[in-house]
Amino acid sequence: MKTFVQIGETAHEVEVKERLGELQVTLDGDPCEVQYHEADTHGQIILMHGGKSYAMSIEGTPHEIAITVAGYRYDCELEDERERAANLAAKAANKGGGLLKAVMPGVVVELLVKEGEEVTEGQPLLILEAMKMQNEIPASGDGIVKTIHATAGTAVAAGDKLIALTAKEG
Amino acid sequence: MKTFVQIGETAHEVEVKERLGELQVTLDGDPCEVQYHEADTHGQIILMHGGKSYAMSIEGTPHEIAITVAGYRYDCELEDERERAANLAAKAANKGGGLLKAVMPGVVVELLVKEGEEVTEGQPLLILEAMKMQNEIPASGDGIVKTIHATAGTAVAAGDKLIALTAKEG
Amino acid sequence: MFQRILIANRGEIALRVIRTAREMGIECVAVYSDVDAQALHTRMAHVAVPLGGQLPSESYLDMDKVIQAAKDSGAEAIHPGYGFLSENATFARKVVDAGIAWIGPPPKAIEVMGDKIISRRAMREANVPCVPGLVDPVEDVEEAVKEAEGIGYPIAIKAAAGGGGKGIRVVREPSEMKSAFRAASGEAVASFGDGRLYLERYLDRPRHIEVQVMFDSHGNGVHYFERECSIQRRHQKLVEEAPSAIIDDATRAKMGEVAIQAGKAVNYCGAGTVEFLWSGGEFFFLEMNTRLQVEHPITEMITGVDLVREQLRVASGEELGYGQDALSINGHSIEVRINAENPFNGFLPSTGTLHNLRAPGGPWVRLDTAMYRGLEVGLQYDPMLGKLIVWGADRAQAIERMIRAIQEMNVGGVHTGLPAALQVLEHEAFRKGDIDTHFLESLTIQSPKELEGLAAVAAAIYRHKLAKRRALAPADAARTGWLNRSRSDTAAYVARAGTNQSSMGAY
Amino acid sequence: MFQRILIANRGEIALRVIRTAREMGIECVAVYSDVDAQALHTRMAHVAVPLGGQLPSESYLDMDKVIQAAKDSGAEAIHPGYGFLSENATFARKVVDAGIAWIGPPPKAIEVMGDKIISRRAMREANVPCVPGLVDPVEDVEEAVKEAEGIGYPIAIKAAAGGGGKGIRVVREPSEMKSAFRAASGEAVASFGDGRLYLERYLDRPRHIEVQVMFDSHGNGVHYFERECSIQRRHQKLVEEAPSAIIDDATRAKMGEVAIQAGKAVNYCGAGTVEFLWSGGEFFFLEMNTRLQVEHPITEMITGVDLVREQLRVASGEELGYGQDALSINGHSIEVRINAENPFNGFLPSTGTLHNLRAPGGPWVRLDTAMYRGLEVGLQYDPMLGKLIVWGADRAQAIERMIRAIQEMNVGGVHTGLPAALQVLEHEAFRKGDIDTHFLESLTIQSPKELEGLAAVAAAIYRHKLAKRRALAPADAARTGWLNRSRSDTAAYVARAGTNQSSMGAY
Repeated sequence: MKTFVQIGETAHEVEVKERLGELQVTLDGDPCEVQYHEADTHGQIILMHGGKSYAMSIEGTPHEIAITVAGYRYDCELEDERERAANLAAKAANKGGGLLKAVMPGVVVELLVKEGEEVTEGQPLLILEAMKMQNEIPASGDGIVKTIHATAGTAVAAGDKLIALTAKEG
Repeated sequence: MKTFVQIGETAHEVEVKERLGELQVTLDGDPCEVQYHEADTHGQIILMHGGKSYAMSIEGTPHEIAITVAGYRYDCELEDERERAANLAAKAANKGGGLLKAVMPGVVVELLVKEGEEVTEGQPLLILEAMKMQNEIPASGDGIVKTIHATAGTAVAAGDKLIALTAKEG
Repeated sequence: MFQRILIANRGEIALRVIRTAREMGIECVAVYSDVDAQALHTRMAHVAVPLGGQLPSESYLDMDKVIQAAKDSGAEAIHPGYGFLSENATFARKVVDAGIAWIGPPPKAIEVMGDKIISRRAMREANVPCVPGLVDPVEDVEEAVKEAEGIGYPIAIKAAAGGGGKGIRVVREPSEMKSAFRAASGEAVASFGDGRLYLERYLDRPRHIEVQVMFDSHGNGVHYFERECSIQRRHQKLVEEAPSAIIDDATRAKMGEVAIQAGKAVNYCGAGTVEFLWSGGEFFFLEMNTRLQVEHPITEMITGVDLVREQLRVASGEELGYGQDALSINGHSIEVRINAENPFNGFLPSTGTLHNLRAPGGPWVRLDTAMYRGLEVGLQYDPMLGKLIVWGADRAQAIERMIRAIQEMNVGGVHTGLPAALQVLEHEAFRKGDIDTHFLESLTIQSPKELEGLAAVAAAIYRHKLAKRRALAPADAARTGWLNRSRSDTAAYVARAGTNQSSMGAY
Repeated sequence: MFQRILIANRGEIALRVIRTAREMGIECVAVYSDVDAQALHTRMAHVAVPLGGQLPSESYLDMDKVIQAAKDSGAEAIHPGYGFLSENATFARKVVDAGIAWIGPPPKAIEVMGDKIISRRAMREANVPCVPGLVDPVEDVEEAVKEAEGIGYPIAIKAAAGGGGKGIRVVREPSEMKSAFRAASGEAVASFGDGRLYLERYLDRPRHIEVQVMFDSHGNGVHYFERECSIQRRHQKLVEEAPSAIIDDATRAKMGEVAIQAGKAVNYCGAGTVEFLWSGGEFFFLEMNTRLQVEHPITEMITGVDLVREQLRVASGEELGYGQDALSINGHSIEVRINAENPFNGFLPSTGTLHNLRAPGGPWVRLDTAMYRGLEVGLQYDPMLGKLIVWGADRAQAIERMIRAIQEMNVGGVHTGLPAALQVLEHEAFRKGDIDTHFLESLTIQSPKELEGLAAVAAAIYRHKLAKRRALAPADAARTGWLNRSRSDTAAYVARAGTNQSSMGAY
């Protein structure tokens, strides 16, 4: 089965087959000889590759897995082929649109855009204060501000809607 | 419910009642005001008593519980009234008798007694080597050596019978 | 010495104080909010008093509750830790008025040092070098040019109504003043509706260097040399070290003397830190922190002095008992703060439940933390979960040791800033000691590419194993969160794993 | 310097070597038995090579397998740790013959120091003080009286065929010799079938004091002062400290010189320990351990020297680069060994699966261990699970810190010797430094009575809660091990909890 693993900007294609307990893995089309041992039942694993062993900590869900190795962390988003197709279709249909939600409880300090305003990817939409820090929340893609659900100075709970964008025409 | 808690040489009588989530405890007949909080699900508890708080680690079974507090360890044997009566009866019926079993794999280095020999409590019966250490295994009470199941120089597994004693007449 | 003290704090600093107090035979009273009923500081104290409440304002910041807890539990003194009420002069006064000893400086010293304007004025009077500049705004360009002569170039033009470094213009020679002044003035009006500007020396590539001091109540004071804390973002320190790689013995002695001067000027008593900005060989007073600092352990590691022990000793009226000559620097120490934050996503706070904790160990590795398996990291409190500290015979060895220690560590359940610290420690400029307070913000934090492929492989195999296990598990378990991929379906997992990041930029 | 080394060991010492090697940028090859496939040393190494087998003889003691692993993995050198093959001259020779560097002393030095008779002879020749006595047995009482004059009283009469301290008679003056000699002779015949006796000076209240030395391959050698290891039972050390409370500067310098003399006499290279027996102001050579010792960390803590780094440096041919003058003692350090053993039951080995591990932390606490949650502690290997090390500004502070650290620690699943160490540290005689090698054996280890009642209460409440949970749980779970009380029913619990003790004295 092919799995698409997105780490930061880079997409990797990994195929994992298991034959009689032996793993057969390809990474981006090339065979990748690895041994995978679970060191405990809490997500500590040992990956052997190229004559070296790598102690990794793994946590997450089938779709979002974090790997910590040698002190660094890799946040992976995973899709299989079917999921990838579905997600791509959804994305295409909704380019630049979508709903920004609060990821944690906090206070909306300032709204940086107005309804109807055109925004570009990465542009700060609002400032959310959480844990004594002010965080600028950026647009996830080019689009137009459709609805602003939040009000400056008010507290929001995790999951609350903040701003809805629609895709730009053309 | 009354619980008899044996720690080393000392027997304590503890009564634990729970009324509407409140614990009512007596220790050796006297009321003992305590609060008991589980700090995690792995046996870390906080016991509040006499205006002080005690962090304890608890592990074990209903009948054998080990408490670690302030670096010290208390091995507790617990019985309720029914169990105590049954155990006392069994003990009385079998005074000084019983079967000595190997508590861990090892090698019987030397037998220190012969069949038919009278032994007193604490007298070394045999030497068992385990983990590179020679351990003298003592008689648990006065009695007579009935059967020797072990042979010097042979390995034994945990739980193997070593020596059976019978109670002394009279 | 005290028989029993109360620690008006939580987390690793409460543990830090409890540890030394236990070693000195002093009983500790912990206070705790409802959220912290199971926290380590309540477990390690001799007495734990509930303050109730969820929010800091209902518990650790409630002065009367804290003082009442001290009275009820018979504590003779209160140690405030850092943060919360530690630099609150009103609280310090209330404590003293309640007949309880205050393990901190006199309230008046807290007050003076707590005010930017008043403290700089006091320091100038005490001949402590401050950043050259004007207290009052300048009228016009002409006045600016004239005043700039006295201050010395480069000059920073700042908006009087501004803050946070916004709208600063740097002028490197008089000829640039005119246009810069006009631009800054216009910007200030536009941004703040207030065009007033004032002038200050602009410090090129400033470094944050601070000196640890300690005074007893008998007029004696010493310093324990400096710490360099230039690795910071938004004034949040991430990596600290002692001594500083750039300070020579002469400067060190001079900074130490100045720091003691600063303390004496406000009749200081107890532990304090005098912060300086260092630039091009000069150093200037920034502020004084009138409490124990987060980064005090690196000073302990290079001097062998237990600073909490000294705090307790002088607070109980003991003399320091030694002079500056008794102190020297042995080796090098580095601290890395373990914050619940995502360094790959703008250091956004990260929440979750800690699982799979793996602590580093071995030679010269110290971990000060109140983390435990099962701890829920929320947003109520400071995101700092702990501190990793190492000592090395020299700076290079300390750096290598810290890298090794971070590589051994795992904090499952939340993101931490550790990968950012690792990137700093491995950076060539940092290794050369060539840093300033902008260094961390100039970095793009990312995990090295070399291991990315293997991480992808591991993730795919992990998913494969998960799927296999699910296939063997009862049907209802398999259905949850697996068959239909949608954000809400994975919410439960996300919460468990503590990675919020992907739903942050959600469509 | 080496690029890659193999560590022919397991457990905490393998980790110890890996940690320093990582800090030096050296890659590590771990070897492991089948039992250790998940062990920490295999996880922390860069390369892990399976040796196969369950028993030490099939794995860590199999010289050819280990050397083959080094060849296969391209390791340039082998570090043997302690135990296993570390003092095996044949192995050292095989390693060298295979063209691999040996991180240890020359095989010849191992050989000489590995033999009691040969080593003492070599030491006498090198003017190293040995316990006065005869090598050959004495013929009769008359000869004994004559020889005793030369040796000096008190005299210990020992059976030539005996060992382990059994059947020793102490003679304090000549008049006692006759009867003691006869009794000892008769006892020797009875016990060993061999009446031959030999004489040695009897050392009153001996203390075990050892000196850490290091030599490079260019003829330079230094010592890192002494460690006191008198707290031991059956020659198993439990608590070690550096420096010794009884050694003054002059004796320290003298012992150090003698230790270097001892090493030079056998052309030593690398790290070694010269063990002395100290009694009434005199010290005598006991033996030399030709490897890194378990207790080396306390020397590291007081000198700031990473001894593994020095081992690797001199093994790769580097010069030490400093002399004795560069070394000094800073503060005091104590180590406590964490053994899986039951101190309340004759220190009988304890087995089980580790759960609920709680590591101590904070200032100047070091934990060297390969323990992890889920580790099965069996009987295949040494019962030492790790070492707790503290540093303090002086001995009193180090003692208090160690007590505090032990109180913070929990090793769930097995008994450990920690309560015995605690009892030692809290003992008035130990605090005064008034100890000898019999001290530990003279103690009856027991937990303090004050907390016993509370422990009983906690146990009863825990049982109560267990019962309540069981009552709510499905019927089959409740039935297991609860309804019928018998030893076999609780076996599953016992195995899980790792407490074997009660079935030990079973009827």
